[in-house]
Amino acid sequence: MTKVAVSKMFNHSKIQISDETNYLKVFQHTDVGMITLRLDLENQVLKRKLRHALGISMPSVRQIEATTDALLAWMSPDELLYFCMKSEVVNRLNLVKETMTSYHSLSLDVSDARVVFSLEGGKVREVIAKLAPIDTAINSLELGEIRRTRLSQVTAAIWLTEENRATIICFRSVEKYLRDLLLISCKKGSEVGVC
Amino acid sequence: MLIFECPYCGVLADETDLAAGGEAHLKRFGPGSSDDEFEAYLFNRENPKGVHFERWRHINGCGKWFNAARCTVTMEVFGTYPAQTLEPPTEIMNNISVKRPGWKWKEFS
Amino acid sequence: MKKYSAFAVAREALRDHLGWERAWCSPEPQKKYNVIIIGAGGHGLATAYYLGKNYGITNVAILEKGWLGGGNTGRNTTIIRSNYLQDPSAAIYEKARSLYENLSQDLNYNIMFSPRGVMMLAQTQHEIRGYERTAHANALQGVSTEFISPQKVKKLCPIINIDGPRYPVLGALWQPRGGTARHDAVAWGYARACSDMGMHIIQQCEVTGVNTIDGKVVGVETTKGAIACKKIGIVVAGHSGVLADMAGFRLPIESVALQALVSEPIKPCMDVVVMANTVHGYMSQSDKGEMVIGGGADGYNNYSQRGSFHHVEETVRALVETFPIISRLKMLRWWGGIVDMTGDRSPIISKTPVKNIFINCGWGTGGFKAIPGSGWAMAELIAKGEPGPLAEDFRVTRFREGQFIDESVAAGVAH
Amino acid sequence: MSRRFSNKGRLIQADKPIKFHFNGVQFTGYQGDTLASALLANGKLLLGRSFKYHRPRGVVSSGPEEPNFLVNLGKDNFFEPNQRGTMTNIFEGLTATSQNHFPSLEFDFGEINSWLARFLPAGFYYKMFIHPRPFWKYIYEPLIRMSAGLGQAPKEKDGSTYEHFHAFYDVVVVGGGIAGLQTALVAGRSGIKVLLIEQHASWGGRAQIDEDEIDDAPVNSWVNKVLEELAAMQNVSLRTRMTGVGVYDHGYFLGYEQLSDHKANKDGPRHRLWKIRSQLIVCCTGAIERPVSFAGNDIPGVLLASAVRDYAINFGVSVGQKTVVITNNDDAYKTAIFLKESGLEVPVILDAREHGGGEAAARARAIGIRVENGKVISRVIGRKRVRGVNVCLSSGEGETIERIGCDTVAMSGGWSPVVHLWSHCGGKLEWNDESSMFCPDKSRPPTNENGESFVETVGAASGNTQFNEIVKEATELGLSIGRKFGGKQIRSDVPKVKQHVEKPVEPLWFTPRRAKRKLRNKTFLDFQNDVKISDVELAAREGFESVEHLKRYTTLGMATDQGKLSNINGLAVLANALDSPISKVGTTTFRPPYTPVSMGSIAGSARDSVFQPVRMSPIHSWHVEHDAVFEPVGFWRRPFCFAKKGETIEQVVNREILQTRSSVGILDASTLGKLIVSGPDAGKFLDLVYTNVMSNLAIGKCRYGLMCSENGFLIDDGVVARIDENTFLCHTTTGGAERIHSHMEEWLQTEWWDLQVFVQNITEQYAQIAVVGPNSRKLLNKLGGTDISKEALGFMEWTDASLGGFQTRIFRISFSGELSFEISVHASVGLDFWNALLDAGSEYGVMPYGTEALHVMRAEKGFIMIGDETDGTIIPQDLNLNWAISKKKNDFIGKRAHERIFMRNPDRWKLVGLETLDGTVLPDGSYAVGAGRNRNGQKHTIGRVTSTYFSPTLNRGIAMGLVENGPDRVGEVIKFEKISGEIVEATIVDPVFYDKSGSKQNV
Ligand SMILES: Cc1cc2nc3c(=O)[nH]c(=O)nc-3n(C[C@H](O)[C@H](O)[C@H](O)COP(=O)(O)OP(=O)(O)OC[C@H]3O[C@@H](n4cnc5c(N)ncnc54)[C@H](O)[C@@H]3O)c2cc1C
Ligand SMILES: NC(=O)c1ccc[n+]([C@@H]2O[C@H](COP(=O)([O-])OP(=O)(O)OC[C@H]3O[C@@H](n4cnc5c(N)ncnc54)[C@H](O)[C@@H]3O)[C@@H](O)[C@H]2O)c1
Ligand SMILES: Cc1cc2nc3c(=O)[nH]c(=O)nc-3n(C[C@H](O)[C@H](O)[C@H](O)COP(=O)(O)O)c2cc1C
Ligand SMILES: [Zn+2]
Repeated sequence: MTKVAVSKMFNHSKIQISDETNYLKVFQHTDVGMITLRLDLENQVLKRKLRHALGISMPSVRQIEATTDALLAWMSPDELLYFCMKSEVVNRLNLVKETMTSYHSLSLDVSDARVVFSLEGGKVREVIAKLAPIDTAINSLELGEIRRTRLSQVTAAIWLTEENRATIICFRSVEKYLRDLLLISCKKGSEVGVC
Repeated sequence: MLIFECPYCGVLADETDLAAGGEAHLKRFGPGSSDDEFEAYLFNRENPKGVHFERWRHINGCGKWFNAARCTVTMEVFGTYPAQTLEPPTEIMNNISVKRPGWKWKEFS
Repeated sequence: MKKYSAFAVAREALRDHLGWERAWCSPEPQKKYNVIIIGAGGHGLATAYYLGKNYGITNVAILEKGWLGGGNTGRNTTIIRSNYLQDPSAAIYEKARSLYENLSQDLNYNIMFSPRGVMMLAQTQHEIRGYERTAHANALQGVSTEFISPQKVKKLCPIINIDGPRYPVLGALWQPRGGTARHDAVAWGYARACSDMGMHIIQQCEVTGVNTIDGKVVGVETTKGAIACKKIGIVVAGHSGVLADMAGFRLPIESVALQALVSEPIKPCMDVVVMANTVHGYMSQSDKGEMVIGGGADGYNNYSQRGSFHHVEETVRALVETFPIISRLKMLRWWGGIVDMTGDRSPIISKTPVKNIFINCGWGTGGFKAIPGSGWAMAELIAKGEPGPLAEDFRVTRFREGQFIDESVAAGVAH
Repeated sequence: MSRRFSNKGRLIQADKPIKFHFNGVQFTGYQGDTLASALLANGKLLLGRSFKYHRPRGVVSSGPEEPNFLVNLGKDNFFEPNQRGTMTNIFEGLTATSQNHFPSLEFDFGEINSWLARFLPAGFYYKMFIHPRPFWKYIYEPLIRMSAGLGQAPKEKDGSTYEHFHAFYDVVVVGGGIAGLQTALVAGRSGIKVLLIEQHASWGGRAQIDEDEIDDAPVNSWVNKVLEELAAMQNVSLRTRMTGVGVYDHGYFLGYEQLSDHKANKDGPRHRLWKIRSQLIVCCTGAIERPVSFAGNDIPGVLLASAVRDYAINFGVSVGQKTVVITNNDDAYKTAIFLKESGLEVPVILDAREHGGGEAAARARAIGIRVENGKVISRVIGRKRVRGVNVCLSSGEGETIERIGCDTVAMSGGWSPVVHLWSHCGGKLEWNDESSMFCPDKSRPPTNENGESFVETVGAASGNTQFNEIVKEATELGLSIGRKFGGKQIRSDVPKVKQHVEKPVEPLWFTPRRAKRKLRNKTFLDFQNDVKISDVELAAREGFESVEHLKRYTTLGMATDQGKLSNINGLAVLANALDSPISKVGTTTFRPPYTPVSMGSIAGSARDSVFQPVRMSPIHSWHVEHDAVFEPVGFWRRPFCFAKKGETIEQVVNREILQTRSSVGILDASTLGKLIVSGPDAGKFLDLVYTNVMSNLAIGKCRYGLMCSENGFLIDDGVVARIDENTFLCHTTTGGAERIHSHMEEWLQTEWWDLQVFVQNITEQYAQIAVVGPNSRKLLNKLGGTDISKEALGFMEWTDASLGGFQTRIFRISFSGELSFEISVHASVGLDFWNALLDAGSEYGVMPYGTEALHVMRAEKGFIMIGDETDGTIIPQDLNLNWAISKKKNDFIGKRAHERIFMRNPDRWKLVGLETLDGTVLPDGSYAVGAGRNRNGQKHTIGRVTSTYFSPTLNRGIAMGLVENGPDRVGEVIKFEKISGEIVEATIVDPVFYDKSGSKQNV
């Protein structure tokens, strides 16, 4: 298995929303900056330029790349999602725009359009499996792999950069729904015990 | 409960991560076309009992449209491929020929 | 034909019920018939029945590939209502409903039409407006409906949670003489009456080809051999596309699976039919006690009579929210049917490009309620060769003309 | 009388007594007991009433196939009807009541039906209750319905919770008998991912009861050893109390896990529904014993032979003291032998086979049991309890040769493999004459997405009843599975077992073979639904020859056990009546679920706060605190209005409108869709998507646009702003954001994929607030930071600006006809900005308004609303929006559709304004009537109301509507008909009621 870089950025500004009735720790993250990048991911020249500008490797299909203060996720054949501290968004966005300016591309600040949760504990894969129709086993949802799917009734993206810790993003308007859902799904007494 | 491989993400996507989009390889008839052509294009959809080519969108995933070749009786999937093409890949057509000799769908066979 | 009555049952009881005749005959096909109806579902059988009853045409064969009534007629949730929005729909569904009122007597077969009332819940402002519009339209169409208050909803159906936090019930469109009927009995009753008129119902006889000469039909090929005829009525629901293909024309039809389920039987707790369209579910209680539940259709073409699980999940989820007491009931059985969906979700009763072939299809998710009316109109079309007033608007050319009959506009789904 | 053996039974924990209530009486059982075993141990045999005839019934089986012993279980929020007593483990405090009787189980008025049975044959209701017609509704149907149902309907909301779980396996092995354990063990050793499930609380299946040894040890210890090895495997999961309930296309499998039904403590989820994808499903589901059809076979005390044995061995319960065994196979001898060896009486074994049984028969005789070959029961004596049997010749008509006293009958008519899961997804069956079973036809298996077989069967489920063959089949399959799914090469030996030599089963469809009609009238096939042999014969006589017709006519197999006991016997009787082979008659369709599944588990955790997502705007919390009355719009909640104490809704709406029109109001418009369309071809693309031209829109400007479907109908509208050369911002309706985004993606990806365009939905990134009213500019100027004068920011222009320190984008667009600014800010500061506006506007009395005020104000201006003026059947031309349909463009989505004859029809109903003569509000949804009736006798209509409101601004009712040739008939009075038939007259007017010149918005 390839070694996956772990970003420190999700260690800041996290608020625990679970309590002792939950068997996982559930956090909500604030201050996460997010930039959507739309571009032709077949374009190696542009990708190289972006890598230089942002100082982060370009993820291959379904991968997520990390540096200490940023993440870059593959979202679709023509979309990446860049995570950084929220205070950095304006700078980075300008940088990206500048880099991509002569190409057919689009970059937008979407920091407020999404919310970020994370789960910590021994059974994160199990709890995700309660909600998402995907195989969360390690050989299927590998470390450093991002999976876009649904959590019960809303779309979301999920990844683990280290075992026992999953990060989840969903749209802002359904923040409360997903928060309630995550907390219900890891209520003590509902452990499944397999995966 | 169907499952398809998204040709963009490479994952097996559960039906609940997808949206069905009906007949693939539609040829659009716009202004200037005859009533016959327009009616056939918009309403008279292929509805075969057997091999069918259809569109799906990986709606909760990468958001991309892809095509699938599927049997409407057994649900067997002969292959999936990106929607940006005018005809199914030969490989998939050959696969169907092996499994459903004599098949025919619109101008393909 | 021996008449059915309580007296007859009592008489037979004294001789161990040995005297009952066959409900319908199972003859071998003749070489030739005046009219062949393909498909012995409710619509096909009713067409044959009214051909005989209204037009005296009895040299008729009804060909069925499986067992009669085994298509969607035998697997639907039996809701009967006529509170449709558009005039042509209201006309044919109300014709059907009013024929249902006397169908048991007409057929001398108890089809258990149960006009217990159908309500369609309004759970958003938009739905209120849609149903108020329908109620107004119905008044002009001679269909008796009203828009009722949440309190009346609760009174008519005490097990509904009318003030659920998410979708409180804001009212309902109520058709007091809508209801249900015993679906199998409808097929059997018509079959018995057709057989009694001398028509031939030929089961296990699949039509495999349609023979035409000069654009005119002359007969069919079947698994029991070729049969000649002067006219054909194709009434095969989910298989309409397959038959049209044999006859050499195309239809604006796609076949998809629609699912239904029943709970284990419980003592009566619900005396009306409830449809909750915002949350996509509907439910009634059968005379045997099961809760009969229907839900959404798959989005993909399918001929397998099995659907995908998530529709059932969505339906049951919605109904548990609407009727909290059903959470601890158990699902007993769950099945699917292949429904024929047209471009505007309304049916087709029409001439076709082939002379003397007539088509009746596209009833999709909601044609059980239409069986008598559809048979009536289809019989007229076949007998006269031209559509009568009930069928006229349902011609297949409406798609090319752009004159749709769209019922989804009143916030409704068609069941 | 039944009683408990001193050694208690293998599943009983004798040191853990448990108290429970049945029909109000307290009983004691032990940990490990089922409700059935505990009541049997307490001497209770009459446990239920049948559905149709209310006949007294006792338990017949020991498993999920039980048709008779169903109870109402629990109380209040935990009440559940139709719970199988054979599958319910008792716990402290359990309460249950029997079902379907009045006034009591012992004395039930409904039993009158039983005496009238001859008048109530199969399908009697189709032939009766026809005349007189009104009687059906008022007398007959109520009578029929009164007798409907078994258990009571719950009264309360469910107190339990449920959840789902998605899981993926190489192999799911269903059934934890010998076949399942061995298959899972061998497959598991190869390292592939295996799930093994068992519906019962304990492992091992029948072999522990029926067999002697395996690998030279008692079966029990072998089972434990295997379980230990399985439990140690990381790649194998084991679950008990989990039933495989359904197999679906593409390897989808539903598992139903019951977590707390057996516990007094109801914490945690009650059920967990597993949604599994598996490459292979191996059904090791065993077989179910068939009853024997003889008169009186439904009397309490007649049980399946295997059940009698189960109760004795598993629970230490003897059903009776004196048991007659009737069988057509060797297996049932085990029951007799065990009972006899336990010191109970077995007066006789009646073996229907002329030549009797094999080794087992010899053993029985050796311990002194009388065995009679070629003899059967002609009828059972007794009513609420077996008192004896009449014995007759198997081949005869039923003349009694002998009466034998007994209190129990153990019957075995052979076994039926549990092939349900094999069949759910299309696996076919074949009739095996030798074993008299429908077995899986392995040449026609269900197939998955690759067209490959994905269900297997092993053991009794394959129709294999020989122990040695079962272990061999399981081992071989386990090995081949391991290979198939890329497991390690392993060696696993076939366990050594001893196989007794058995004589083959001989079919015994009813006894005696030429039973007289009188006997057949008393012989039950479907116990719950009271279907008798005579009913099946009647159906055949009446032409219900298809087994599916038979089922529906007689209700055979439609009860809660779904014919697990009755189906094969029933169709054999049908085959006999039709004189055709069983193989030709076939079975009815097997459908999920295998055993009933709670609705709660299907809904899963989706209830209360997570029933459905609620989408909230960034300002939602403020709305909640300020008494907003919410309205659902899709999953969004939008404030309908902001109520103050003591106001009616009408008063609130009027206040909000008057304030806005006279001074300033603000609206949370965040839910409106915002799509960025960007790229070199963006203008070209939008020209195809909108009916009007967008490509020539100047940067900094806004334009109202319409979108049609390819079928020509109006699907959405909104204002488009040009951001830069390559970028447009398209506003959609609230419901339109996702829908129109998808619409654009669909066209881009599947039709015009050569266009260089990206579409991004940024709706949620922003809070958008409309500041509306003559004082809106003043209010904004108070915030300061940007010149928003008419000169600097004209009508239909936008700008990026700083306002009161907020980074904003201001659009000068108006949906109310007033001077209006729609301002977007990042969602995270949306609430702050909202508050800033409220602060700054306090001197103008600023107040928020909701969607209703918005609707009224736009109607006053004659602006259309998607969903009100449109309903999916409306083209822009109907709404006089021709000005927004480009004549220049060669193509746009919907253009070709507009050319069709009906769309060009000049008589289409068109948009107009409507004013009642008396100033009242036109009834919503009402139609205008013309003269006469249409060809179907319906009143002729010439128009309808699309929006209708009381306008506080004009102090009268105003409406918009679609009217035949409407625009040409301005000034004409037309008639609208209320539901009551009352007529309301209205004048056709221009739809713009307020500020026709537009002078108010353009300042
Ligand atoms: C789950 C479900 C729920 C529904 N709920 C309702 C409801 O509540 N209310 C309502 O009004 N409607 C409902 N419907 C719709 C209703 O069931 C159908 O519209 C109606 O039964 C159609 O009747 P039919 O006679 O046209 O078709 P069918 O009953 O399907 O009959 C068509 C017959 O044609 C036969 N056939 C096909 N091909 C051939 C061939 N080549 N040769 C010979 N025979 C052939 C078939 O075997 C079949 O028997 C529901 C449908 C389903 C599936
Ligand atoms: N001699 C005979 O006539 C005869 C007949 C039948 C069985 N048998 C004996 O029975 C044994 C058969 O072994 P086997 O392992 O094949 O069957 P089994 O009956 O021992 O085991 C099947 C297991 O599957 C479980 N099961 C069934 N359906 C299920 C579902 N849907 N979900 C979860 N669990 C389910 C059952 O509870 C049972 O424990 C052998 O000992 C055999 O000799 C003998
Ligand atoms: C209104 C209605 C009520 C039903 N009630 C029952 C029932 O009580 N028990 C049962 O087993 N099946 C019931 N069914 C389902 C049928 O058994 C059967 O599944 C359905 O007709 C589809 O046929 P198929 O499963 O053979 O394909 C009912 C079906 C309908 C349409
Ligand atoms: Zn994808």
